[in-house]
Amino acid sequence: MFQIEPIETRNLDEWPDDAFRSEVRQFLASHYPPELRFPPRRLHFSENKPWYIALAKAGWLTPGWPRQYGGLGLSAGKQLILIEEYERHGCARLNDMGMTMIGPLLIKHGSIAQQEFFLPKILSGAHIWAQGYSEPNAGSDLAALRCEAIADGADWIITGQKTWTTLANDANWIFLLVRTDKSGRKQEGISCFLVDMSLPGITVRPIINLELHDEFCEVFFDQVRVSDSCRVGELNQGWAIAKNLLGFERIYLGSPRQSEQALDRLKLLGERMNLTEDAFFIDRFTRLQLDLEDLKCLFSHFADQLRRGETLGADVSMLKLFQSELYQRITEAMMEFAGEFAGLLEPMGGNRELHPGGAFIAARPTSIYGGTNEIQRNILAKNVLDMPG
Amino acid sequence: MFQIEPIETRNLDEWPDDAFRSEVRQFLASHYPPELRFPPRRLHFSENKPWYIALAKAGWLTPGWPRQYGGLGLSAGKQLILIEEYERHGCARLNDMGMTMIGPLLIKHGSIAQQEFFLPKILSGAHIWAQGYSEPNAGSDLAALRCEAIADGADWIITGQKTWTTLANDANWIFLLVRTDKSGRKQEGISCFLVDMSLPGITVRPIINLELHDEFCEVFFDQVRVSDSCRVGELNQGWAIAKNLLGFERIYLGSPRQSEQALDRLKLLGERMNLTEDAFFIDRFTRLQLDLEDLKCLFSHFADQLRRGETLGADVSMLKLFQSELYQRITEAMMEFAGEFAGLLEPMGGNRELHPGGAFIAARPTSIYGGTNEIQRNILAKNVLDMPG
Amino acid sequence: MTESDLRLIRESAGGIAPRTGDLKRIRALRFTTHGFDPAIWRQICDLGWPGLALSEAQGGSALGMAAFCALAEELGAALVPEPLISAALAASGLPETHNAAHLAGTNLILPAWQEQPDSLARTWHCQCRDGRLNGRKCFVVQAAAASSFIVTTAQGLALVPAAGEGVQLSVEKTQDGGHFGTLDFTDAPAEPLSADHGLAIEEATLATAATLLGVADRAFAITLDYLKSRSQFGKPIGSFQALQHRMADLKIQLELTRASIAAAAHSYDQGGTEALRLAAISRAKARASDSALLITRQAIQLHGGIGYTDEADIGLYLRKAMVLANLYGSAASHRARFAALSKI
Amino acid sequence: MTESDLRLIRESAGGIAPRTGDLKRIRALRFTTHGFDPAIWRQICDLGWPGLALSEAQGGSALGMAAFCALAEELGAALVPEPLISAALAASGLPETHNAAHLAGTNLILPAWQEQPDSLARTWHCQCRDGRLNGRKCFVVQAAAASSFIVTTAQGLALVPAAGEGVQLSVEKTQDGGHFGTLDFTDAPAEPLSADHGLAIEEATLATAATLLGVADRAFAITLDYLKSRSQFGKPIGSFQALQHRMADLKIQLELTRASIAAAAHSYDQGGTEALRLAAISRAKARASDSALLITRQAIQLHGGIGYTDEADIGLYLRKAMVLANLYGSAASHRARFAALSKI
Repeated sequence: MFQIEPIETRNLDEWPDDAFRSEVRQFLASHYPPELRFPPRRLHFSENKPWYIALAKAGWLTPGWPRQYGGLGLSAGKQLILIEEYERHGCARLNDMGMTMIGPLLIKHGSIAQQEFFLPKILSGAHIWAQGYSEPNAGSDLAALRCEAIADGADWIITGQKTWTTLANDANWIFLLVRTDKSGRKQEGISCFLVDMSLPGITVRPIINLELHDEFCEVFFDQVRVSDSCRVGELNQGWAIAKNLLGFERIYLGSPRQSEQALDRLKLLGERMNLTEDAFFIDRFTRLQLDLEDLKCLFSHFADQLRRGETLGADVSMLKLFQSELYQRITEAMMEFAGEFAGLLEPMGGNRELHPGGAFIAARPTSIYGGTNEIQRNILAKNVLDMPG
Repeated sequence: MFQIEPIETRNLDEWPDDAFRSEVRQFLASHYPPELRFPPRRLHFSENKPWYIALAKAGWLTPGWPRQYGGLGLSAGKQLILIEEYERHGCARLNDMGMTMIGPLLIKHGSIAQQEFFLPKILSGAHIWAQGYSEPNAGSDLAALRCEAIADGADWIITGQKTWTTLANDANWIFLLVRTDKSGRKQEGISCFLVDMSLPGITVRPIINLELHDEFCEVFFDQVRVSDSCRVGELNQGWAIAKNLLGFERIYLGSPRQSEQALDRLKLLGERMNLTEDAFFIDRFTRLQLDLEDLKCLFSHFADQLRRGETLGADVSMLKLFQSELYQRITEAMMEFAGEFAGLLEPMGGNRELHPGGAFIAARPTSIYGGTNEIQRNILAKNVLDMPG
Repeated sequence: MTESDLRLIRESAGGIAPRTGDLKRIRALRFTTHGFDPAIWRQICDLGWPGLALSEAQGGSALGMAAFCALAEELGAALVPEPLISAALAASGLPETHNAAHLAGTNLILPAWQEQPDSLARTWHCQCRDGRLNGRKCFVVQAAAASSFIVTTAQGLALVPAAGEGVQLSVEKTQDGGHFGTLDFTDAPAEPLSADHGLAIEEATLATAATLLGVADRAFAITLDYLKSRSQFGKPIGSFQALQHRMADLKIQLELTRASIAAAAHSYDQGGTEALRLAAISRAKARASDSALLITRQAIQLHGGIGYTDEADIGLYLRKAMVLANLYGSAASHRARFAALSKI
Repeated sequence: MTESDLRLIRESAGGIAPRTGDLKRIRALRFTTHGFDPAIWRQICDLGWPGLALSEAQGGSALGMAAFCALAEELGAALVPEPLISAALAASGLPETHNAAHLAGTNLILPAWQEQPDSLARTWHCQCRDGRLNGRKCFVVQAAAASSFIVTTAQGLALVPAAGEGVQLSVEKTQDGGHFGTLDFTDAPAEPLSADHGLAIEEATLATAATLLGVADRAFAITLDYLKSRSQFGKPIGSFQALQHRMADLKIQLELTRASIAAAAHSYDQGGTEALRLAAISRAKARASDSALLITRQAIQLHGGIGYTDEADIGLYLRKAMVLANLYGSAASHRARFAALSKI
């Protein structure tokens, strides 16, 4: 069996929680670049590289990977502590597709050769991955995807388009879901490919989003030739692999962090607008605060399940639903209380924490990505409440 | 052509609006029984009979009927004034099925013999009508009704059950939708019958509602024999007749009256609870007040259409939707501000206008009757917004 | 309390408070003089429930609020009208001598503490001097059933027999079939007590939140069943997406309520500052009041016409929520207290 | 104004403010120095729009607020960035001599009246004594394009050239591609004017509400089209009931807004007490601000991912609503004013 020697020689998973937490804090204090704390938007690799490399050097880039693959081998409980501390410190989200999705996928479904080739390059930061799922006509309905790979001898020729590919402009490899068989049901005949983005025929076009930022891209494939060794998992069985990729991420999407930070900023805004003694502002603020506190209670409930080693059920969707809409409601309150400042393109007086319009816009996609909230409610109704049809 | 001499010899429809309004006010001042003003619930015929008879004697019972059938022949605009003044005065709603639905139906679809027999008895108050539409398994989905009439020579034998029959315990005649043919689509094979409630085989069972009041009934038909002369309209074409019965009522269902009265009572409650200087109460009250004011603007918009003689479109559903939910929200605010009084079964200190729990319960069915608000939203989406499927 | 301890408590509640089954017993007791069944009350006492969270020194079993809330939730789900929370509150202020009969169910003592509607003030205008009680108490739940009242006064607690001279009781029916009593004391002979309620009014508040959770939880379950079984337009109405999404939202409120109460009970049992404990209780009660009213009134809407009949059980849940929502403080007053406590 | 007069005004707006069609012109002007096209502005002036509601004595055509609101709504629907409302407000305080060039579009005078964020106070701290202006004005829409400013001061209106000494302008970009100016006056030479704005700030408020209505109306229409054309799971997403019901609710808000503004404009044109007119305007602006933000943000959600791109036009409507919602007073401040006025 293929193995990678972990850089972090200590088995941190065996440490007591408090000691581990304090170790993480020290690590952040000494390694995290202060200028990157609480970034206003998703950073590009060129911006967060110092942090990426620091983690890679310490062997901390892949906390969830087993130690035999060079990870920290942390349990869910320990990973939660890590996330809490990262969030508290205001750490930028990395170009983390390789760490959180591609690595675990290769560990589970990849060939030894694929593991040998790819895993070390994720650990070193040499490969930055993107994930090619969505297409213009396959958004919520991923099974409708049309980007296809046609066999040509031992190779495949890929043609089609992906969209909403996060930070594809930073990536040098992309994980692709493509159609390899058009005869069956929509969910069938999909396969997974690992594709070098420097191959001829690939074009990346950044999409400017509502924040006027190029976080997403369209990626076009015009007869891109890849070898069959770039295919991962069983042929035509890609749907099952892709569907199960989002494991730990499902609780992460419901983390109270965004709402908590936004509420802090609503408070700052209230102070700036001289509303701290205003009964209506206080009531509004308190309601949102109580929503946040109760969300934290519910989050803990699911985190406890993880800590006990249980698998999370579909009901974890509740966190994502409530968190994203709470976050949005907090920013809507900002808009209501910010007066004319609500319309400004840039932060008020250059203070990044006072940017009601920016926060309002930044909160919009949280109810769209990771499965729209409409889809999440369908899931709750069908998979949790067992409602018919 | 069959005619009835109107008791009201003046052609009130030709009067100027102001003069008409003042005439209505004088009529109410001198004819309306003061003890019946602003009743807390729907009254039985035994209770509202004095008012019923006063109207009948004046020839004012059927404002919308043409003058040749004994009505006042009022235009939509004049009828609106009448309703406004009735509402302002707090007039009880009568057992009005005969006046508002059965009469107009007979005028349009009835035979001369049916008109001769029934119309004068509605005008005199001798016949009190009920309307048998809903069944236990045909609520929102009226076309699913199963109560059936089987031909037996020149007669029909009716068997089945109706429910939610308003004040059937007061009525001596009932208008029935029954199935006369089971072979076609659900909407087909339905016919209309006029049935004497004293016939053998008919049982009325009052339903106690959440207000602990017997406003609705179940009506059971066990092989009730009626003559074919009691059938109205074309055989098997009853659906089309029934569907179009609700004309003027559609704007009436959206009248701001309920919300207006409830808001007045919320104000009284605020005074009783010493909240009139409470910033949060004021904000909450003001939001509801603005909703009411805007509803009135929208109501006027539709009323103007009626006054101009235009037919109302399906978009009039908006009034019913918003009004019923506003009314409910006002009573929900009452519950929030009433402290422990919210749980009382009877009014606070015997003051009928201070009864938050009663108002809260009374507001519940407004989003259910006359087509649930879910159905209304379907109608808006499909018939007004032309949305697919 | 571990999860399995709590499960045992819930299961033990099933004998008197079955989660499913008909509500004939509940209906039969509505609007009767006492509003509950004394025989069932004695059974409840035999099970030791009123003293579940009470200290052992006072004759209780000191199992804590997590346990008491689990029990209150079950009783809420079954709409049990017997006065568990009131009796537990009364017991907190009684010396062990008095508690013996009270906790055995032979002598029901009810707490009369409240003087103003929707007030979280814990200061009292009632006076007890020289063994004579004067003043007025209101919103005394199931007051007509009490043999004595334990009354909060400016001088501490006092015990007064319900049938004693100078004690006048008037009752008003409540939507759930019970009643509130208003007590007027005029030089009523009373026995001063040396103990006080401590934080027991807070405990009753949290247990009321748990009761509301039970009410909401069961109303939600009944509605979900109805949506799966009722057909219109040729399919179960639970297959309509608008209703599915509404149920999803109600489910979230339900689970937020559950998590909020569990966290408040846990932190209460763990100790911590009074401000933290009270803030958590206010948070839980505000959520429970709002979500129980929301869920029960949506339950009526989702039932359609049948939901508006007194025959349908769902209406009993709405009525219970109407009575409990503002008892021990409305959502608004608890939000205000939370805000005040969070400022410190 | 009859319905058909209003229809004519709306149709005439179509030349410059087409309801449909691409928004290339709008996009090209975003974040430019002036934020709008001076040539188009002159065309607008040629059509007499800035003076539409202005009295004839001041060079306007006195068609009233119903007409001006109909126009503002159309311009809102087309996201027209030219400063119609500001210019009309300025004109209200200018003598006819100055208005000639201003209304002709050769000399753009913009109003600088506001001193505090989100304030409906109509008293001013700026001072104009002996022809010298001192003080600060903020949130001056499209300020960089002005040749002069008409400034509210404690002593009445004053006219000051934008390039004059003692006038300092700083600008901040707004989400819609325009900008707000902050003006600092230090002994700036200024010409005192004898007229005042009268109720023109109120008229501008109502016209802003109408603009928001146009924004919301068009955003709704674009979204409805999208829901009918976009397919997922093998059917148009507009066939999903949850989305249908949401659109139904948005439609109601839209029509409430329309009715509220129409009623406010009608009653304004009919006269009546100032309190009644101001209350109606506050009511309309509160509704328009809330519903435009609601509808545009729901429009983004209903568009899904594509709605979050800058390429999609729907985002331009969100940004416009963000800027206009709190201009001339937020919903909250207008609700507060309505409450204060209704008390009287």
